[in-house]
Amino acid sequence: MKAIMISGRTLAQGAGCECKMSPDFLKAVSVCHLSREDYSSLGLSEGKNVLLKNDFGQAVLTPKVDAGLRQGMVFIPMGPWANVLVGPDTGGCGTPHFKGVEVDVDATDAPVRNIRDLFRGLWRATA
Amino acid sequence: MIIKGGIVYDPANDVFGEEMDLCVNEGRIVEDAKGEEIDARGLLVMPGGVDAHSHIAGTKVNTGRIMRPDDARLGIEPRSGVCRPSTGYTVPNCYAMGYRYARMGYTTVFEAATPIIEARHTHEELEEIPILDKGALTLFGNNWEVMECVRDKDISKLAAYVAWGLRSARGYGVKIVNPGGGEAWGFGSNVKSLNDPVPSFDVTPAEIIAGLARANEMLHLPHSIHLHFNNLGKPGNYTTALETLELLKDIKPGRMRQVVHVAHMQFSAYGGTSWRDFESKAPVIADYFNSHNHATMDLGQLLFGSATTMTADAPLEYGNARLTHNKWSNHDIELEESSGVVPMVYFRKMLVNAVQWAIGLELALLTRDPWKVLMTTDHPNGSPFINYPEVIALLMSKPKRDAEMATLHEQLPKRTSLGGIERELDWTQIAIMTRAAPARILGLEDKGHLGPGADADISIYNLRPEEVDPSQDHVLVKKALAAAKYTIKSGIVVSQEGQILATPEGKTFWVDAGVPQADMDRLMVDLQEKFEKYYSVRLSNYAVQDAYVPNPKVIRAGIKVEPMKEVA
Amino acid sequence: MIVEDAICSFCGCLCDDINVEVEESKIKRVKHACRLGSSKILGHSRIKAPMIRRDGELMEVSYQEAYDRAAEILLHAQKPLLYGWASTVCEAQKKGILLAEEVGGVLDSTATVCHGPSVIGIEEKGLPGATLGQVKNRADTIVFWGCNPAEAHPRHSLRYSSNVCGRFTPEGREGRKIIVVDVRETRTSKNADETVIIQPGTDYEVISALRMLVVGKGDVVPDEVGGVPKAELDGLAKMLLAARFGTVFFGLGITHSRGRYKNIDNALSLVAELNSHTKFVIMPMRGHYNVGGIGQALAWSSGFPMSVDFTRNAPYFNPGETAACDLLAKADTDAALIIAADAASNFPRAAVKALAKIPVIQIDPYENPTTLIAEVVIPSAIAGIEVAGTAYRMDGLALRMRKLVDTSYPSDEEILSHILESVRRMRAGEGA
Amino acid sequence: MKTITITPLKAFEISVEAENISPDKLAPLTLSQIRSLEIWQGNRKRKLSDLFRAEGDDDPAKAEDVTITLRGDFSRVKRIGEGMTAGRVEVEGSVGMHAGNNMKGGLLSVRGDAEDWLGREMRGGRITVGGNAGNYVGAGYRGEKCGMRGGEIEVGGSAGNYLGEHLCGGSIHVHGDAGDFPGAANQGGTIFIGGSTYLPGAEMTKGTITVKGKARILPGYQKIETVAMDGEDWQKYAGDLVENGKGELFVRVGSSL
Repeated sequence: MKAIMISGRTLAQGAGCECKMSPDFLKAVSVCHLSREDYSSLGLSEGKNVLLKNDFGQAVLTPKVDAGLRQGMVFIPMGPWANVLVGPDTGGCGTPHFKGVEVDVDATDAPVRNIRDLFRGLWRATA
Repeated sequence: MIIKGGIVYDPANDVFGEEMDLCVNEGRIVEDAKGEEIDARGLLVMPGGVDAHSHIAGTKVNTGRIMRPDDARLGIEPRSGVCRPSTGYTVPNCYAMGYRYARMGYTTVFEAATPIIEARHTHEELEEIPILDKGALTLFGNNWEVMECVRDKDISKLAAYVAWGLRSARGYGVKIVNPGGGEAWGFGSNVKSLNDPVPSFDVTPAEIIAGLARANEMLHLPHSIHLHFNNLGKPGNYTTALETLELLKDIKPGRMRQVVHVAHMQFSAYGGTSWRDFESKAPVIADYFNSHNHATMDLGQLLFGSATTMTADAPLEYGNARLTHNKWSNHDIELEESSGVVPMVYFRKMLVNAVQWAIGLELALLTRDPWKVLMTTDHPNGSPFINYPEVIALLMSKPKRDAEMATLHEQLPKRTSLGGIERELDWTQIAIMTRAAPARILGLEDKGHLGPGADADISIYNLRPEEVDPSQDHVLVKKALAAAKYTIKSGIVVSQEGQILATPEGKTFWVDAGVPQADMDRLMVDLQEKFEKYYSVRLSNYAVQDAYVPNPKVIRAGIKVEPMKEVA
Repeated sequence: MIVEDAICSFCGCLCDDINVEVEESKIKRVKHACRLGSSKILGHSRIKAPMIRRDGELMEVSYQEAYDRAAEILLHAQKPLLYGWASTVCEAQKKGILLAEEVGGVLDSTATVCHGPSVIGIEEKGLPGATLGQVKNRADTIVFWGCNPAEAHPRHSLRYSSNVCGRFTPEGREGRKIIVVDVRETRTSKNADETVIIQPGTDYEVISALRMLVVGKGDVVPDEVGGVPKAELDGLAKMLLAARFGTVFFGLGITHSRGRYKNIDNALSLVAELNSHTKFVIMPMRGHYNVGGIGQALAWSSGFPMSVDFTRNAPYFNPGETAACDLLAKADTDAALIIAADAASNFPRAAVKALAKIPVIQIDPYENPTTLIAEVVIPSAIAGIEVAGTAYRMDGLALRMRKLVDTSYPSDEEILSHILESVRRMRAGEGA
Repeated sequence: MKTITITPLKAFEISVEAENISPDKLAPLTLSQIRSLEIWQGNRKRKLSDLFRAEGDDDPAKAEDVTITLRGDFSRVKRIGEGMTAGRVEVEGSVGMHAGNNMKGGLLSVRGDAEDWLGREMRGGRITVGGNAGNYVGAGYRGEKCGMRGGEIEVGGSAGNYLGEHLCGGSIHVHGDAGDFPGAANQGGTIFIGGSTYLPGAEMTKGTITVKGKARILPGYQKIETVAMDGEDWQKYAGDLVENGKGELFVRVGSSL
């Protein structure tokens, strides 16, 4: 399913952003909010995760219904998982395009990566 | 240190161009001393310059920087020697403020307007400005507590509030800007005249001004009230100026000085009914100053080119923005003030700008007593302070004035008397208007003069007053004043031939005025209620802490302190 | 003992009515703070000691070793990036600016991934604003555009905006019209009288439509703009015109979306125009508690508020060229000092990869993803809790944070001073 | 004629600032003087010969008689041709940011691509780019009311965002697409976009923008009539009425979103 991703603050994300290595932070930001319609049309249910993909990368997140969202839109709390899907180009003004990012959304059984795993092997990676 | 053989102009000590040596020891002028000698034979020597009205630090100034990267990139000088980088033309960064004033021989500068709640920001920037001694005037003209005290005719509580406000802001004097208008601007309107009541406060600008003037004198503050008139910048506003001056003539000063200092008089000496028939009323204003002794003024001279208008007169700035289609910053400040910032350019071929240019010079030349007139450009409203040499050269040279007028709008002679004024100021009068008078008007005993005990702030210029005729050699005058041969601050040579050699930290003056405890207690009842119900910050987090004034110079004042003796 | 009127060091509200109970230099209880403030003040686990990465593993070292290694990295770099600054006090920021000047680096703040576009918009149009207390005492109409204070600035409505009472707003929430404009419903929109949902990335067009309606040129406006029917936009325009004192608070909803600084540029013009009909002000909802401070300190020191390149001994400003994400996207920086911010979490992945390829020095109290890619890690005292200092609220007001408890950790300012000493010593050594 | 050929000695990681490479600067200099010109890479001040090989004529000449050929990858070399008033700069590959900024005359031709701020604050002269151009082609500096005031820029490929922002005069011709907000705050210049774009002419007060491909139109633009030009039908718009703008926007019929 094609969708528009926006990332932003949530209370839980804010409360955990000074302890990002903790499980609380992981739980708070490795989620993907979807509209009720999209949640059901993707066949998501307890235990199923959601895979988001675009040209910049891909992320596996825990799906969550958000009544405030319209169909075709997904919301991810700001943080390392959301930013996997954000491109580096700033369009000339210095600020990346964090909101309104095109993504492909599908159900998946793959697990959510924890934060250390997300950054493993990055230090001085030649690839 | 001994400065040998200079031609010294120290009008406060009746020295008018005498060849004499000056001795300096431990940062002060002394009778005699030994050590390093500076050869100033035949050169013009004056006390360090004192600027009593300049926007150099605080929220307005930084707003000007943030909204004008186009201005910041104009004056960029790389870091070198003891200097950090300089930037900006109309709104320099902190370091350029110190270096550029020092290069011109200025050693003391006062920030013209600081709201109490934002004084912490002002002091953070003052602390970052090198070399200069400084202070900040504190805004009271649109303050809820002030207006309520004036409404209730409770002058002693008003005096207690002024004392408390100065201490909270670590401020030096009482600044009043478009009294009542800033509060009316809270809902988008303004006050139209001295007797136009302020909405929701049942008090008029006239009452606010008179009330604050009385409180100022009750507290024997070193400086008088420092007043930016209502209707500033509007054609025909000279009547408001005269009415306001008349209002204050019977108030008894608490010290041997003026009762009111008028800020940037030029912007309030306007005749005509609209920008079409706009004309100068400088002669009428100068007459008033010549026939009364309770008021002094600074010019607020306008020069052609780029400027940045920034003032606590927010409705004026909104008008400027609409008139010029320029970007507009506004900043309403809870319970205390409002302000605005708008970039501006003044053009030779614009009749309005040409008349504004002429008005400043007329005021200086038509007012007989130089002790009543300070040479300023209300930096950066009229022009950046680095253009002071241009203003001085114009005041000293009729030929230069005529040459400049020839390049301006041809209708100018019909709107101003400048063309017919022959007077040319001499070095004594210039020394008064840029050194002795600002120090006296501010009440700075150790500044603006070179008598024994004074701060060793000295400026020495590459100009031989005995040989140079400022009227003809105005180009040389302007060049010499732009970069002093030596600028000495507190006994240290800080600048030589325009190059900064040392960047010592300056002192910050503030006034601690004592008031009867009973009045302070009554005041605190009001303030506790205001902080509980209206302010967005707590009373305990409001006042500026000691950490922000690491080099204080505290001047005592207050109800009980008897008035000071006549200053020199 | 209870520290009263402490100032919270989390978000741009800078609430200054927090009571903190301290026993034997430990914070026991926090009163009046929201969930965000309490979690920060109550504290989290800290990095224990300085570390330097050898063969891929972070090994504990002395502070002096860490300072010297950091100085070495900065000295050898041709274009070091000094990034972050938003969660420390101005006293440390000033030292950082001096360090950037002396090592010839580029200094940028978290604004570059937050309200940087608002700064550029202000450079185009200026900022018709006010302090939060002015809004508290006068605002009868408040628009929250592209922001969600209920989750990002929880006590904003209680202390400054929707629900607070003031001199001319005695009825508080009842006397106000609250309007939310966003691409989704949020906790904030639940407390609103009107909610206008627009399509993502159409803020600029919607604002232009409002400007047309406000000046009476509604006939030109198409029937639908940004997915919103013209009638609804017309209603919104009328609400704005009916305000006695209107306020627009805007957030990352419009700085991060398509249009970036143009959206703010347009919103500033809308508010300026509204001032010829009524009284209106506008204010950015600054995220970090002192992102305002680095903007002010950098402006009074270098003339520019962010993204300042000192490589050629003088400040050069040009977001899009000198901003942190630009340098990393183009691999145009060869070392980075990340202080009081977590670049690895908040930058796009490609920028983080570029960051991981160059030597990174981290100065922060807490372990976070930036630690995982850092070569030198220097734990610091927590500014605003263990270190007093100045911070600037979202409306530009300066307050002094109190020191609540003692600590053995050095402050950010001390760390930066030591690094600067090492830089100067090494440079003198090299020069000799 | 005086020709100078400059070639990078290696690929640059940290970008280079080469405002000294312009006909006006090189015209009076001998080859050895050219080789010792000041060039900055990050915070290192270098000589030109540290980073480039310079060959060509030795004798001094006037700027209009100078041709500089830049061979190799100059995509990370900024400010080439800054402030040039005459002469030619031929870039065989790509060129870095701020190429031809503050240009007053002469020709800057780039066979490859150009980075952001091509021809910033241009006054006169001509710039041609065979490939694509970045953001802010012919735009101004942050906070300025005026960007490009004169001269011509032609881009064979596509251009990035904010094309000709604050355009006060001169013309920009892009054969391909243009990014977001071309011609913002246009006060009297001319822009032609061969491909598609997004929200052209925001707050335009004067000047003309023509879009041959698709364009999302701002609410402040009023449809006037369709006109025939170069054998095509074009929808004419007047705006931007949010600024009482007297600008003209032409979009080829059948191609607006």
